[in-house]
Amino acid sequence: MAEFEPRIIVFACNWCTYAAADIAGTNRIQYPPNVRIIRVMCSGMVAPEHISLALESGADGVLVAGCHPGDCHYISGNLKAEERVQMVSKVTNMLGIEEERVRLKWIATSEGTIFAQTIRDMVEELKKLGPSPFRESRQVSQEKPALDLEDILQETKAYYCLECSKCTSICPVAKYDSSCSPRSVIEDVALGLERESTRDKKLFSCLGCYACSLRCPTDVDFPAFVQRVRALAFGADEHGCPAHGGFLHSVTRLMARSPYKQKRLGWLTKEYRVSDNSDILYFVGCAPYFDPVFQYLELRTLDITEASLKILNHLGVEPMLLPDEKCCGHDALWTGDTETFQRLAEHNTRVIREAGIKKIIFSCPEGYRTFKLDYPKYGFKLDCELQHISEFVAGKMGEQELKLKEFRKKVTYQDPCRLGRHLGIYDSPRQLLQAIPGIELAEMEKNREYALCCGTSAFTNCDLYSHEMRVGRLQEAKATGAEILVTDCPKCQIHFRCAMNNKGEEKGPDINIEVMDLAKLVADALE
Amino acid sequence: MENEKKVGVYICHCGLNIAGTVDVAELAKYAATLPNVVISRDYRYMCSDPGQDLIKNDIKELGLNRVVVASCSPRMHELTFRKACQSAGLNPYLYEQANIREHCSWVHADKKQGTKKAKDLVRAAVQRVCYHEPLEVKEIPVNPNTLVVGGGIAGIEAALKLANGGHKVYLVEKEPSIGGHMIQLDTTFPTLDCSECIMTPKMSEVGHHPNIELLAYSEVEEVSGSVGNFKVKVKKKARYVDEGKCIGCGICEQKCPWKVPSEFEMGLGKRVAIYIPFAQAIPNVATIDKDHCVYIQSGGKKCGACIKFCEAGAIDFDQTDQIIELEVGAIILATGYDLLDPSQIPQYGYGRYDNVITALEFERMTCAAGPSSGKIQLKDGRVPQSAAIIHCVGSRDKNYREYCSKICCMYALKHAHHLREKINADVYEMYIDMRCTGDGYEEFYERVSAEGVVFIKGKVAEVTDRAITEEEKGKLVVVAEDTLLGRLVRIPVDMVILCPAMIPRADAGEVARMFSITQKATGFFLERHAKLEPQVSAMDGIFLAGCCQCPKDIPDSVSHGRAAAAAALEIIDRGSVVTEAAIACVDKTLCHGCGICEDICEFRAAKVILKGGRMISTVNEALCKGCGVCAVACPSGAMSIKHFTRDELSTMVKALAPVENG
Amino acid sequence: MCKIVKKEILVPNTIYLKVEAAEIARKAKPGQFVILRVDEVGERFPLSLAGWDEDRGTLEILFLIMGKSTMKLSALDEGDCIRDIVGPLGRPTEIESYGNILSVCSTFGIGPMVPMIKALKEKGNKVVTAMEARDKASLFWEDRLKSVSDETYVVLGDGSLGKHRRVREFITEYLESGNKVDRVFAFGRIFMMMDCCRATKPFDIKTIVGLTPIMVDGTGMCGCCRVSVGGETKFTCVDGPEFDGHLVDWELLIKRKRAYLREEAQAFNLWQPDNLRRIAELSELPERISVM
Amino acid sequence: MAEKPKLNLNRVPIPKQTPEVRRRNFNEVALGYTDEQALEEASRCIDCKKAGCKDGCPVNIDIPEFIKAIRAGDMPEAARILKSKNSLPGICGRVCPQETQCEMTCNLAKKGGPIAIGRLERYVADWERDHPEIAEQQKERIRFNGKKVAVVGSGPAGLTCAADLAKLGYEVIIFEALHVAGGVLMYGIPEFRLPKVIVQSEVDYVKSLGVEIKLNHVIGKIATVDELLENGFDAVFLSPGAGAPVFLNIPGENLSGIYSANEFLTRTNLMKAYLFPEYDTPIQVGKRVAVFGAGNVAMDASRCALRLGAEEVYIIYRRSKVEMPARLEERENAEEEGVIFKLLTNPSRFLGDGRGRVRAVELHEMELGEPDESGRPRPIRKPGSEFIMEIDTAIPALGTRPNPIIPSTTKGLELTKWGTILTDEASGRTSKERVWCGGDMATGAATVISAMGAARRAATDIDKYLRGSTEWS
Repeated sequence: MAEFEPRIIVFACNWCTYAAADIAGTNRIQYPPNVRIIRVMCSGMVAPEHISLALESGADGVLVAGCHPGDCHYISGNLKAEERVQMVSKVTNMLGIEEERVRLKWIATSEGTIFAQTIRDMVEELKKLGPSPFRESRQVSQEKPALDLEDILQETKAYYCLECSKCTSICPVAKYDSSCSPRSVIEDVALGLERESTRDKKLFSCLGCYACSLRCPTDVDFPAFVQRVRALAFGADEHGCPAHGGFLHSVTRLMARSPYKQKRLGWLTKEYRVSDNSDILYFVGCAPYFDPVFQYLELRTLDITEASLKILNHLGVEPMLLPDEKCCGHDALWTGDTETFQRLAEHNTRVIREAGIKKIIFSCPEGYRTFKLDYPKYGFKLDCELQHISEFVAGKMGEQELKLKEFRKKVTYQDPCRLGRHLGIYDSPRQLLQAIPGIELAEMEKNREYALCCGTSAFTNCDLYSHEMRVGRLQEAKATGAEILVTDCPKCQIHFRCAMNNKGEEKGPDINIEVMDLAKLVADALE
Repeated sequence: MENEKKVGVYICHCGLNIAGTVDVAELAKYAATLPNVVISRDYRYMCSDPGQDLIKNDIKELGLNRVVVASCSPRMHELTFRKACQSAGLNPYLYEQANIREHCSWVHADKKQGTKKAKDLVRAAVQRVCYHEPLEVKEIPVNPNTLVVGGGIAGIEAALKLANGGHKVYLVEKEPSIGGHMIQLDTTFPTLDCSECIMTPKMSEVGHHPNIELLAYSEVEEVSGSVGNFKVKVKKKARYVDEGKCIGCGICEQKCPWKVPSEFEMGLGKRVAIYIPFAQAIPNVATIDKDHCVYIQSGGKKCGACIKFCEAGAIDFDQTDQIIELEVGAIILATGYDLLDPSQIPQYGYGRYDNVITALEFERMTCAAGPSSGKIQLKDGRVPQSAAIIHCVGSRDKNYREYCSKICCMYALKHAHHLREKINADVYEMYIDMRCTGDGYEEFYERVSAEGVVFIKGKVAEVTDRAITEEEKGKLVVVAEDTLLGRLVRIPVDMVILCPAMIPRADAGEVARMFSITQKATGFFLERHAKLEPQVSAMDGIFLAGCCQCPKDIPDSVSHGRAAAAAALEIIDRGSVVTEAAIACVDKTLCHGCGICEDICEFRAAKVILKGGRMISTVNEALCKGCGVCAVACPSGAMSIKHFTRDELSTMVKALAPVENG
Repeated sequence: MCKIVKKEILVPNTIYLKVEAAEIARKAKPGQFVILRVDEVGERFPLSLAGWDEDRGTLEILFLIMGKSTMKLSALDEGDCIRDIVGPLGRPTEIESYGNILSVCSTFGIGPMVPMIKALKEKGNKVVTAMEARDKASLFWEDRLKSVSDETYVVLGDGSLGKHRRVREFITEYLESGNKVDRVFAFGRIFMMMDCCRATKPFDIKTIVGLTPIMVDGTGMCGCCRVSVGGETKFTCVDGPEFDGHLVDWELLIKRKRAYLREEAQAFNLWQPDNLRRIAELSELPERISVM
Repeated sequence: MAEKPKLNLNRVPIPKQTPEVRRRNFNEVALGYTDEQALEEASRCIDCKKAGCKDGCPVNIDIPEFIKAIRAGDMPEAARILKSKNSLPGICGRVCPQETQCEMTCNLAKKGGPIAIGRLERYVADWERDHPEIAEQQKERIRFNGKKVAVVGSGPAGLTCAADLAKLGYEVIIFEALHVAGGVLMYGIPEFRLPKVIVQSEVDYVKSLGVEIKLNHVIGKIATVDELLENGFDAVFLSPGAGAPVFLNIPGENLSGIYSANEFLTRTNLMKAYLFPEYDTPIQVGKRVAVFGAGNVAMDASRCALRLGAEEVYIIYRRSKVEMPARLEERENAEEEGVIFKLLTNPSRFLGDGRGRVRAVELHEMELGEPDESGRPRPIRKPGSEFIMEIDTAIPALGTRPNPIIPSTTKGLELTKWGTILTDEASGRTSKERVWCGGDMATGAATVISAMGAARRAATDIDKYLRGSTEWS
């Protein structure tokens, strides 16, 4: 058997490292042929998703190389690159990927020998590590998904669309983007404009918020329709406009295919009591992965996780945490990446079954929804009771007293689509809120099943309109006079914070309001 | 179909340079099998004329709309092949080069491996070239006028070079006269020429030059626009003297009763409230210092002597500050430096002891035209018997400035020479290292050493008047460690001359902001490249001259000034500036106007503006360099870099990362 | 002013009305429609005639609640009056002796189909009817169609009745199994008619479809209802509403029908809050959250 | 006797809303004379012996007399004189092209300052509307003569004919296809040019003469002309208007956002789309609107588009300014309001946005050649002059064709080659016995007052025929 030859992707800055590689060539300095250089104008041009994509595509190692600090042709692009590689490394390390596989190095033009040596060293080290497991598990399936448009029309009842546009009248996206209409999407598919339909960026604008189903007279399951058509689009390599460059989606795909043991519980301290024998699982979700990515928003979604654990501990529950649970697959499913979704679902159901879990508690509505509705639909059955943390706590409140401090604040509550319209849970979060003495709950104009989505879903097509939607919702929240906007979806929080981070709002309406997760609010109030 | 991609692939043998390690025939055959490739050829030297003709003919005859050449580094021949494409009517940006020489044939010996890698590189290039979009290089006409800010030697040189080249120059000087620090100097090292003698002809040339519009006693208030087309607002401060009428006769100075310390004389002499700063001032007109003019301060009730005696009738108390708007194509900043105030370093006693003075004060003292008519004297009028010159006052000092101020060693030697020559005083040079690196500098050091100056290598710990020996009584004692001898020395002297650090102008930060340029950690203005482009700021069209970039001696300042002028001439004479084609652009439907791009852009090219009722990012095409830092930071993907879009880079990654079949 | 004498909610979202309009009833023919205006500020919109009674001077219409206007209409009760009804408009169906007829209908297309089948039968045609519904709950007038047709087939989308889920599957199989059909009439939702045409096309059977574009005056004056049939522009109100389905440019029809999406949504939203409860009752919105 | 007034050639200007204000509202542009202004204008009349004005009026109003009455301050009398010949003075005062009729033949016109007869007519009509009690007093008692006449269409011709016949004692029933009476006065002419309350008050006047108007009756559908004649009507007067739109017949014309002028004006005026969503009928007007054609309808459409929020409205016309058929005043009003005229330009195709909406139009330049059969120079396409103009709404306003519903359902009605009903100009008789025709259906698209003139002549002839004074030869 031939010796393993690692493949290395080098992102080389045009002015230093690429030139250094040229010098290595001019001087005939030999190095192993394992490297493939991609020329970029500046290392600051290398996005996190390019690095993760290289890993996903089977590269054994990635090197981002640029000018020495102070030498950047663009003043500080190399320093930006450094920050980004550090961020990616945090994530890949959490995924369990060896840190040798993602590197950053400054190589100046004259340093042809250093370039060659760097490559030699890297090849040696990677040889020791062995091939990247993503070489094998790389997604190569180009085969068309089994469902075709006609089936989708029938399955989701979209065929029975009456073209009445009631969906459009309630669709929050259509409200802000007048060129958007669920009905039109269906019509284009029905007309057989397959190519246009799957390429239509509007297809990726749907939030899957299920507002349309409130009004649809023929029960068309539009979000499901969109989900399926997106799967077709995904097969045709159409992804809409993924936010954050698609890095989060890429990480999900890596996670789905990864045989590595994750290092995802690094945040867990002794403060929180967990048990390996419990038959109650607390599903941590993506929070550990979100935090490095959303650092720029000064946001820590792990606060939610910790708060939930604190509440559970307070109620005498010491849940099990699975060190190797994976993403629920929600975003993969909703962006059409069915394969990734199925891999994740298979993994999660297997490890949960093996752990003998009887009950799973979620603090993320997306995970809850996906486990509850999508897993069974795709044939991943779990014999567990599933509960949102608010349901669990509300259920306990009858038997057990929650000792809560007074918290004299006026708050309003954002119903996350996944928890509200998808699962019909409106009461338990409110019960929980009102259990805190002193809390005054002021409802927004649109609440419960009519609640407005936070504006973005599955980190795709985060555009001008989704921003306006967020602004609109925040204004509604402000209009209640509340000091805090409470939600129980980490993504709602991310999206709201992002909207408030906008410089653009300086001249716009005042939308600044404290956004807080329900669990955090309750945990803080615990005595 | 308009959108159909037709790619031509050309494999260069580069003699045996490539063909020796890469099987070019097989590579060409392989390339022909790739999607969208309509023709694939190999040729001995693609960069030769016949090689280029292959491409041109195929574009015309086969209707190619994309071209890939696999040859040497694009840093070598990208431009060659782009031009070839262009001459055949294809947009030059629809071209991609695969580097199979420097990155393949030259660094790998195994032909099989080399061929395999070359295939990958060609495949990636073919896939990527399909994503290329035609780009246009925009030419923006350049306003041929230049603004020079600062009328010291660097600014004067720059202005003169440009003006002599036949271009209009606006020279803005904040003081009433140009001349800067150099006109304050007595002599210049190492030649000991008289500074005034070499400076005044230049100043006068500026004053009379038909192409130079001198705006003295003026300050830049606002700068907008970009290279080729800056708009500058200059505030011309009220002199209360009509520059057109004043003949510089100086009668007003004689009649004005209100005396204040002269800035030009470093406070060693006095001037009156209406003054011409020094005899050779350009423009040679009086200026009224409104803070000290009693007429102004009393609201016109008192004094008014100057009005009475001015025969030219030039006094005009109704003058107000004027804003002058200029349009220029290039800007040269020659704002100079300040000296560190040595009173910040209390142990040296400046400000406490009368006879601790700065080197610049000493310059005025030795100058024949100075307040003491060139007499070196102590405060009480005595002639000093001995003097210590302390180097590195605040320079090379972690507590103050880490850098070396470059010129102090040399002027300290000059001062030592004058002390020896004029009054035969004992001179002690207290230095850390002697740095005499210029032309004739070391020789000057030798000469001064030979004149009996005592050199003590050691950093001065303290200057004190507390005598511990009789000998020290009535003297200033310089306490230092002589590091060569390794012992503490106490040197009693009559006079201590401090060589303070050269520091950025107090308003350097403000100026940097106004001109959208950057400062270094030291506070001096940042050049684009320390070695290759020391006269160019990060902002296109704004150049640096003289000590605003870093400490310099006169010859360096002069060269720097001329270099800046040459850089400005390059733009002016070309008549237009070409914008980068591969720059950032904003997808309007995706942009939220979050402003992350604006914060991250070093070139201030991205800006969030209010447009159609919403905040949206825009890219100033003249400023953007296409580095892509903003595109990566953009959360929604609204920002992208042409020619290096996410799709293009992802395509490359997807083409190169997988190892196909082992 | 035309008085509503009978109102029935056939299935959720589908309303049947009988109104007094003696003059129209006297002249109405199969395939024709009327234009209504519900109130003083209402828009003019067409509805097919589902029947008429010359003696009693009444018209029958059935309609789906689609947008604001139909919702307003659905809010009227027996005894209330519709502001304006004008008709009968459009060319009547060409009723001739064709032989074997396959009539295909769904939802609001069931209405005009009933008088048409009757007329076709009177001319001696054999009429086989296929009706399509999403599920059992949205099935209506099965009996009526049965009573006028020679044979009636019901195709249910949930597959609960027979093996077919779409009428297209039924037609294909019906034709493939050798049944002779001389002409097909298809009335109903656009998707259904398109589907139907796709099914009959390979067999080259002339398929007449009833189009329902947006109209204003209904008398050929404004040209709003123009459709493209066989490459020619036609006005549905005077040249139609029935055309050869194989020649209809469906894409244009659909795209023209959604010209006022934004306005429809706006009007609906403005009108809807006050009437939300009532509409919910009328269309019996099921408790159906998130079942997919 | 008062001193003979000096010749005053300065017409009293009519107060108007300023262009900046009116281009964004649907209120009437011209505000009408005040009492003083009317008196002043009326006083300019030199009361000449040979009153040319009277001859210029298609309905022969006794113009000198009604002006004299205004001067005398006897408004009821002025109103009576007007109404005796013209049942729709409020309308005619606003929309008649007086400059080519009565005012052209006014003797002062030769000197350049004809009496503003139209404005005075409008003034009197408005006065009367404000004083309904006067009309009540003046109402003539009509004795029915037992004969029944059907009038098809309630536009200016139909209303005039009905009123004239009713005054003569006939039982008249008007059949109107739309849900309001008034025809083009309601659906075509915009509110800001002719307020709908004025139309309705004049319709009410006609009704007050005993005329019955049956709305929502499409003749040819609900009943044919033959059925009318069979079912008790002694005569039928056809005035259904010329209602079918003419399109450009160029590719892309069926894209959404392209309205016939008829549809555009109907939605706006009849259905009050400018009050959407208060009124249910929507209309979509983009930022850039192109109106094709340069007649009065094109002016109305372009000005409506401005009022509906368009930022730029273009009139695209293939000939030059001289050949434009629109009334001068309307053209000026449009120009004042900011409509941009793109002359010597013609479209060749519309381009869509891929989602079925119009995105742009391809235009080409024209030059004028030899005169064609209409006497106007023939526009010729300049080769290679194509260019694309971005638009989001297009309105072809190229006139109308006769609506075929009546001809196709009536036996024995002869048509002209243009599809209009062959009609004797003097009597209004058609080729079918007991059937008269007038207005656009007889002449092709023309003015309100010419239709009224034809209707008046037909009414006279109907009366003559039904009284048996003439035969149907």
